[in-house]
Amino acid sequence: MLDGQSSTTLVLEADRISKSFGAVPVLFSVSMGIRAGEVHALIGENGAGKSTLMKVLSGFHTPTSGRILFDGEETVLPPDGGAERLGIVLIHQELNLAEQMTVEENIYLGRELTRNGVLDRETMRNKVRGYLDEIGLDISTSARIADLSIAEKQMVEIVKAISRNARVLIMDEPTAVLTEAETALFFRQVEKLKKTGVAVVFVSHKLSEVKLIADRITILRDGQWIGTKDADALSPDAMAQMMVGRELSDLYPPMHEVDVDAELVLEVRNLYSSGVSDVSFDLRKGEILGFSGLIGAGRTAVFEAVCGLAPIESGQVFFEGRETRFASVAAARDAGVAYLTKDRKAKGLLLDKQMRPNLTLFALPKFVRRFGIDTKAEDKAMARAIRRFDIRARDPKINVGDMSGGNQQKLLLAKIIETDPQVVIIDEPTRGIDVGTKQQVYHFIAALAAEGVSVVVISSEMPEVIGISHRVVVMRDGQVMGVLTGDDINENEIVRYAAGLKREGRG
Amino acid sequence: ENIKIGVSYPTPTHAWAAGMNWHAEQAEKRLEALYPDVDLILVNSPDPSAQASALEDLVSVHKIDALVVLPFESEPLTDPVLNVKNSGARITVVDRGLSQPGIEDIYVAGNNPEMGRVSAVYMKTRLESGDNIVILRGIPTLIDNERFDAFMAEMEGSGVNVLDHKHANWNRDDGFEVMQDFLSRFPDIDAVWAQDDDIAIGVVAALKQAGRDGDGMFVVGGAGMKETIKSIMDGETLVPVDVLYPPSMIATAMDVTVASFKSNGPVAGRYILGATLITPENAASFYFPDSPF
Amino acid sequence: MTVLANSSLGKGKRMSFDIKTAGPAIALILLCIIGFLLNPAFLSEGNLTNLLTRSAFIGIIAVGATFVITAGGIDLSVGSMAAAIAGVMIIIMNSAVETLGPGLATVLLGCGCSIVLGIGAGWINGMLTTKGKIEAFIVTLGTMGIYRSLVTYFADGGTLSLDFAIRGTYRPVYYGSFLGLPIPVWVFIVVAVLGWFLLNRTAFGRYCTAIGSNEAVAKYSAIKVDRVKTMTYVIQGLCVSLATIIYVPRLGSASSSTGVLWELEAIAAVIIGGTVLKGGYGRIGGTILGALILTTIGNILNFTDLISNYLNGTMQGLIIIIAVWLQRGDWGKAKAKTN
Amino acid sequence: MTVLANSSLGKGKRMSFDIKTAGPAIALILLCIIGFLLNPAFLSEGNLTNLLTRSAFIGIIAVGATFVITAGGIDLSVGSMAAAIAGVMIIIMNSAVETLGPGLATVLLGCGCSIVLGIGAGWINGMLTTKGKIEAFIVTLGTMGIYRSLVTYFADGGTLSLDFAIRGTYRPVYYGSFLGLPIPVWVFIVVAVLGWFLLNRTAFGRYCTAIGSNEAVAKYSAIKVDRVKTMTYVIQGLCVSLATIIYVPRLGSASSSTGVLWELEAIAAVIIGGTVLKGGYGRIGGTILGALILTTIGNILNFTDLISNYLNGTMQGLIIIIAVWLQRGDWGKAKAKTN
Ligand SMILES: Nc1ncnc2c1ncn2[C@@H]1O[C@H](COP(=O)(O)OP(=O)(O)OP(=O)(O)O)[C@@H](O)[C@H]1O
Ligand SMILES: Nc1ncnc2c1ncn2[C@@H]1O[C@H](COP(=O)(O)OP(=O)(O)OP(=O)(O)O)[C@@H](O)[C@H]1O
Ligand SMILES: [Mg+2]
Ligand SMILES: [Mg+2]
Repeated sequence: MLDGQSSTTLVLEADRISKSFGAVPVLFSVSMGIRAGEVHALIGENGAGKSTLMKVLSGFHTPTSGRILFDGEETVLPPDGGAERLGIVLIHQELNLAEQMTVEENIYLGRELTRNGVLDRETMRNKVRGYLDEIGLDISTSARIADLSIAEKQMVEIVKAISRNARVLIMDEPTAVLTEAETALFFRQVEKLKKTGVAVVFVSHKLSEVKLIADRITILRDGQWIGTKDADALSPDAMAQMMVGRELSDLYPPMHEVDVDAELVLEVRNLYSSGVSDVSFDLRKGEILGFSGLIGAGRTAVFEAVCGLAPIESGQVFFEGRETRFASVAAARDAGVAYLTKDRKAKGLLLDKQMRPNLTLFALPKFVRRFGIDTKAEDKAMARAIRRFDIRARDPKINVGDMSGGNQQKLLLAKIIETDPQVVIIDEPTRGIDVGTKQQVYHFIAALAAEGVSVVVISSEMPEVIGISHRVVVMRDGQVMGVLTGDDINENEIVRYAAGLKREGRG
Repeated sequence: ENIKIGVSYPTPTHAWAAGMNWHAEQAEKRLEALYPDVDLILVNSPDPSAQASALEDLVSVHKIDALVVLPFESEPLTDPVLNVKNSGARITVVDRGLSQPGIEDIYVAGNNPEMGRVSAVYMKTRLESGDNIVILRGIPTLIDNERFDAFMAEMEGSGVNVLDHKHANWNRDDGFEVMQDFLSRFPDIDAVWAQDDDIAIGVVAALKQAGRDGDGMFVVGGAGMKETIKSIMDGETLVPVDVLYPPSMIATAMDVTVASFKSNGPVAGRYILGATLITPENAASFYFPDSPF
Repeated sequence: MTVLANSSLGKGKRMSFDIKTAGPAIALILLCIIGFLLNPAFLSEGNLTNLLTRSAFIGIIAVGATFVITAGGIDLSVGSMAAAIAGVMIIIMNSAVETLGPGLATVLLGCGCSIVLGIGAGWINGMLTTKGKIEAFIVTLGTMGIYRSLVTYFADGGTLSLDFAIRGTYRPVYYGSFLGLPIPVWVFIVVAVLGWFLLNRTAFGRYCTAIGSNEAVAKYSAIKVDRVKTMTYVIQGLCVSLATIIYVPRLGSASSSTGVLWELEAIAAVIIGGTVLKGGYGRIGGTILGALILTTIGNILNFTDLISNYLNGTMQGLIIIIAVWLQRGDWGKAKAKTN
Repeated sequence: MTVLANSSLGKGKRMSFDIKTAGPAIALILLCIIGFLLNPAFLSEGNLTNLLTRSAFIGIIAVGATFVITAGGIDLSVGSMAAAIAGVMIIIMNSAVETLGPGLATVLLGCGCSIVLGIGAGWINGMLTTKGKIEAFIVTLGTMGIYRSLVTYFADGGTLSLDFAIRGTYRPVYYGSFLGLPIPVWVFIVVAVLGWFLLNRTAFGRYCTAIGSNEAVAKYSAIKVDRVKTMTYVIQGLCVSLATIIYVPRLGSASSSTGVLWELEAIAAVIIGGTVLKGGYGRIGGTILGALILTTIGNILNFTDLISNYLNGTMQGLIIIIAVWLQRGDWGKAKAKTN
């Protein structure tokens, strides 16, 4: 049934798996076979059921019906990560690290090396050091997870998975938060594993990556199996089409030129803050300003300082012509400046709450009528947001933590936009979003700008910055390396600035 | 027609109160066997407000004809007892008087100031001017203040130095630790007023540990714990005497209250029990081996 | 095992929702039935009134504690705070009687002071935890010791008692009734309704929940985290002062034993009612039921001499555990969520 | 305002690490200096020995509490558990003296029973929280009431006293010394070292931290969460039973007032030592210092009559808050992390 593959080469196989949460069906009789030594990509829209299928295949969820075959034999996988002992390892889409513990402790959690019952810390440290070096991650083995950036955390997750000597390594959007350079390093590891006969399953919305690394591709749509194809037989466009089920028009919207005389909404002069030194730039009304750079370049830090989330050491911020320093996020919000975090799990959404309270949390004062919260207005806002951002939750009363990653991201966008900001800073706007929705988000950003809202887009995805920005600021080591306009906005230029090969003269 | 008598007192959390509880239970058995038409209801409460609640429940649920109450504290229970009286019940107050006179029909009590005074009088017979003593007090309460103030008043002008006084909360552990610290702090202590037999046990342990239990050193406790009385009978010199504060007073109060229904003479009035100094000579008559205290 | 847990969870979602709402209510009804069987007088009007009135103290304090706990904090100082406020109120009223006389003015002065003190004490707890960045447990353990020893000091180890002349004026605040319900019950009802509204229908309530659920998300959502957290302690202080205002006329006195262990009772009421101790999920209705359950247990134990008095604590402990166990299906869920 | 908090945080990263390690130690040294200034006898050998011996009870219990709290739990029952175990031990030894005589056998029997009871009681707390899915606060509040009332019941409200004949055999366990240090101090040292080793050098310790840090992560790492959590309560129970074994020979008695408030002291020692109340971060060394700090505060207050007796609680409260405030830089960080 799986394109006629003989099942003897299959390590792990899903056979007509269905899964429902309560009364809500999520997977409908999905089959998928994974061979030793292949990279098998799984793609589909947000909420298609990719993560759910991966969790079923690694024992974290039990299927409602259907069989799982391991080495050709029907198997009930042990729960809660117990399948690791069989050699099936999953990197969850949600980061799965204990924040207060160190890198070393996390990587060996649950399978510590001991000698006579005593932790063999020396060996563990050395091994972890080796893994980190191999993947090119420059962090201490005794760094606390809480002190790492998300990208570093993701790399630690990857190291953790790779170090487990898996036979089947399942990774749910491992590259969503990585830069291209980091992704390349990561892919080198994947190739190595593949050579040793490890079966790698890989979920991603970055179709070019899928094209690059995958041997075979399985496509899911709305919980249904659409097809499994050889990667050679599919172009990224064809993948997108199979995922979405329709023809996709241009990914990026047509560029609306900004009026050169448009007023300056935000001016930042010689800003110093932790991780930021001497940053200046300005933002016009209706402009989309891209911020590019490598991870840790200080882009986030700039805007956390501007929005009152981190202290400003020195420098000036002018908002609508007046010098301002937002003392709190609330002050920034009230003035019309909103910041959307890139860390949606830890800083963006209340995972144990439903969608509605999450949506209105940031803009809550707007919903207060005579001391109380106007729940009718909240309901309306919810309905509007679901329409506008195409948020798909099959059960509207679901906790946000149980929603698919992409739909969480859409909800987060909707939450920030709910305040009707004049300036909106979107940190990694399309992290974990499928192509179809990406297109919607880009069009949405363009529409915001056309309405006169100024948008800052911080993104590590170069095509995205190039595709939608009027101008691009490139940062490195907390400093602005250059500002690109017009035809200069291309990958080559950005990389040269970001890598420190080129720097604009000061003036 | 049954006579219902509520008996309310604090939950025993130390040995003296346990002794009282034992005497109350003995009296209940004895009186209920003697008078089939008398029903005694014993209730104990862990704090003043719970006791106030218990009094409300005795009235609203059990519809008592009389109340024997040992108030947790005087002030807070004055109003609640007054409410019981207003329901028509006779009131017997034990040990701690109410803060408003005239509520109780019968009053049965030990004598706290007298306890302090008797202890001081004994101290003076054993000590000379210039000798040093330390005092371990109880839980900061009115009772403790009364005992302490009377003791200090009696010691006035004797020339005996009171080095310091700390609260040991009528508790053996606190008695032990406070005494340990007194011993580290003061090289010369001639006697200890521990005020209470429980504290005294801790004090004695600390003295023995430090090896400072000789040289005529002595400890005076109080209340009349059976072990203490036994050791006085046996001629122990470290704790040579005890000052009585009898836990059986609750039984006396129950007897008198029942008598007020059964007797043909008037029984209302005040019954104040003495603070007898227990010495090897008279100890035997205060020794109840079956009581928990 | 998780397999089972998960599937039962999925299936039971609707059902467990009902159990969650009904859990404490069922426990309370069971207790009432037991009480009635032990002694029919349990359901007499007099006893029910006593029960409600008694619940008022812990209930009012527990409403405040619901806010603190929902926002991820804890306040161990409430019992001592009540004692200290009661003490100061009495001192102030006693000394005011000379100038203002034993009338309403003095009582109002006392109540005013109580409210100011309660708010102030709550504010101090709040500032020490938020600006001082000291764990709430330690801050309030410290202030618990401080208030407790202050009241002992004020009372000189004994009891502070309210002037008898004022008692006449003040008495009705505890002993009076209105439309057949005692005044404390009315105060309780008003506090509960306001608390419910504040927690469930206002932005402030949302903010408390958000902070308890995830402080970083709250911060990024433009919530003034420190200010809201401080406010929860202020509300707690205000509730304590209200409870004290109706407590003082009951016994007319304060001493070092006033309000001992009220903090544990209040927290227990909150948790029995279904609020999650780690924060992020609060239920005022449940708290009210929790307070009623605790009072009812004590009341029932006064109704029977089947059980040795010494074992009261055992019964109380068992009933509390069982009452919460009755809603454990919900607990499993609530806990899983907080992680 | 958030602004300020953050900057001190960012800059102080390296520095606050040092303060964190040294915080409780500095607080203890300051206390010792104050003690010496008030009265040089404070540093006498006798007093220091007393101090260490006294710290042993709370210290041993607090080592257990460090595990429970690190794994995200709490145990309020330890004080009552100690009292109940002491009571049962005494009853058993007193009745064994008839058959076994007042020798070593009887004492060993008593100690054996203590250990079995401690482990059993801990196991019950653990099972009720994990399998029963009842919040630890409620479970242990319940068992606290139960054990407290049981010991009152056994002692008939009074005091259980150890047979005088056995006391002679058993005495050295408290009063004896070895290499100049009292036996209880040795027990304390052994428990502390074992505890430190278990928490920091074994997989079990890491599991505790992981569970307290994020239960879901722990579960997904194939850690048997329920089993590890139950084990932390068992360790707590074992520590309580060891503390009881050295407590009983001190005064040879147990009553309902034995061990009152030890739970709060133990938790305070743990938190003062730098362990985070919400779990995920535990420090045995800090706990030991915390226990020493608490005991020293009480000791110093006995060494001076500068302060009214009534205000002991105020001083204690202030010192606890200040001691923790000394390491507040760290707290802010630790707290931010847990969210
Ligand atoms: N525990 C759960 N309870 C209820 N519904 C769930 C649960 N987990 C997932 N779902 C639902 O199942 C559907 C599929 O989710 P899943 O996470 O598998 O999507 P996905 O394909 O991984 O999407 P994305 O690309 O956005 O990550 C979604 O509608 C989601 O809300
Ligand atoms: N509060 C802080 N204290 C100390 N260092 C900080 C702080 N905030 C940020 N930094 C450091 O400043 C640098 C810039 O971080 P920032 O998160 O702003 O980078 P970024 O360009 O936004 O990266 P990303 O691609 O991950 O979004 C990093 O090296 C980071 O570790
Ligand atoms: Mg997914
Ligand atoms: Mg009877």
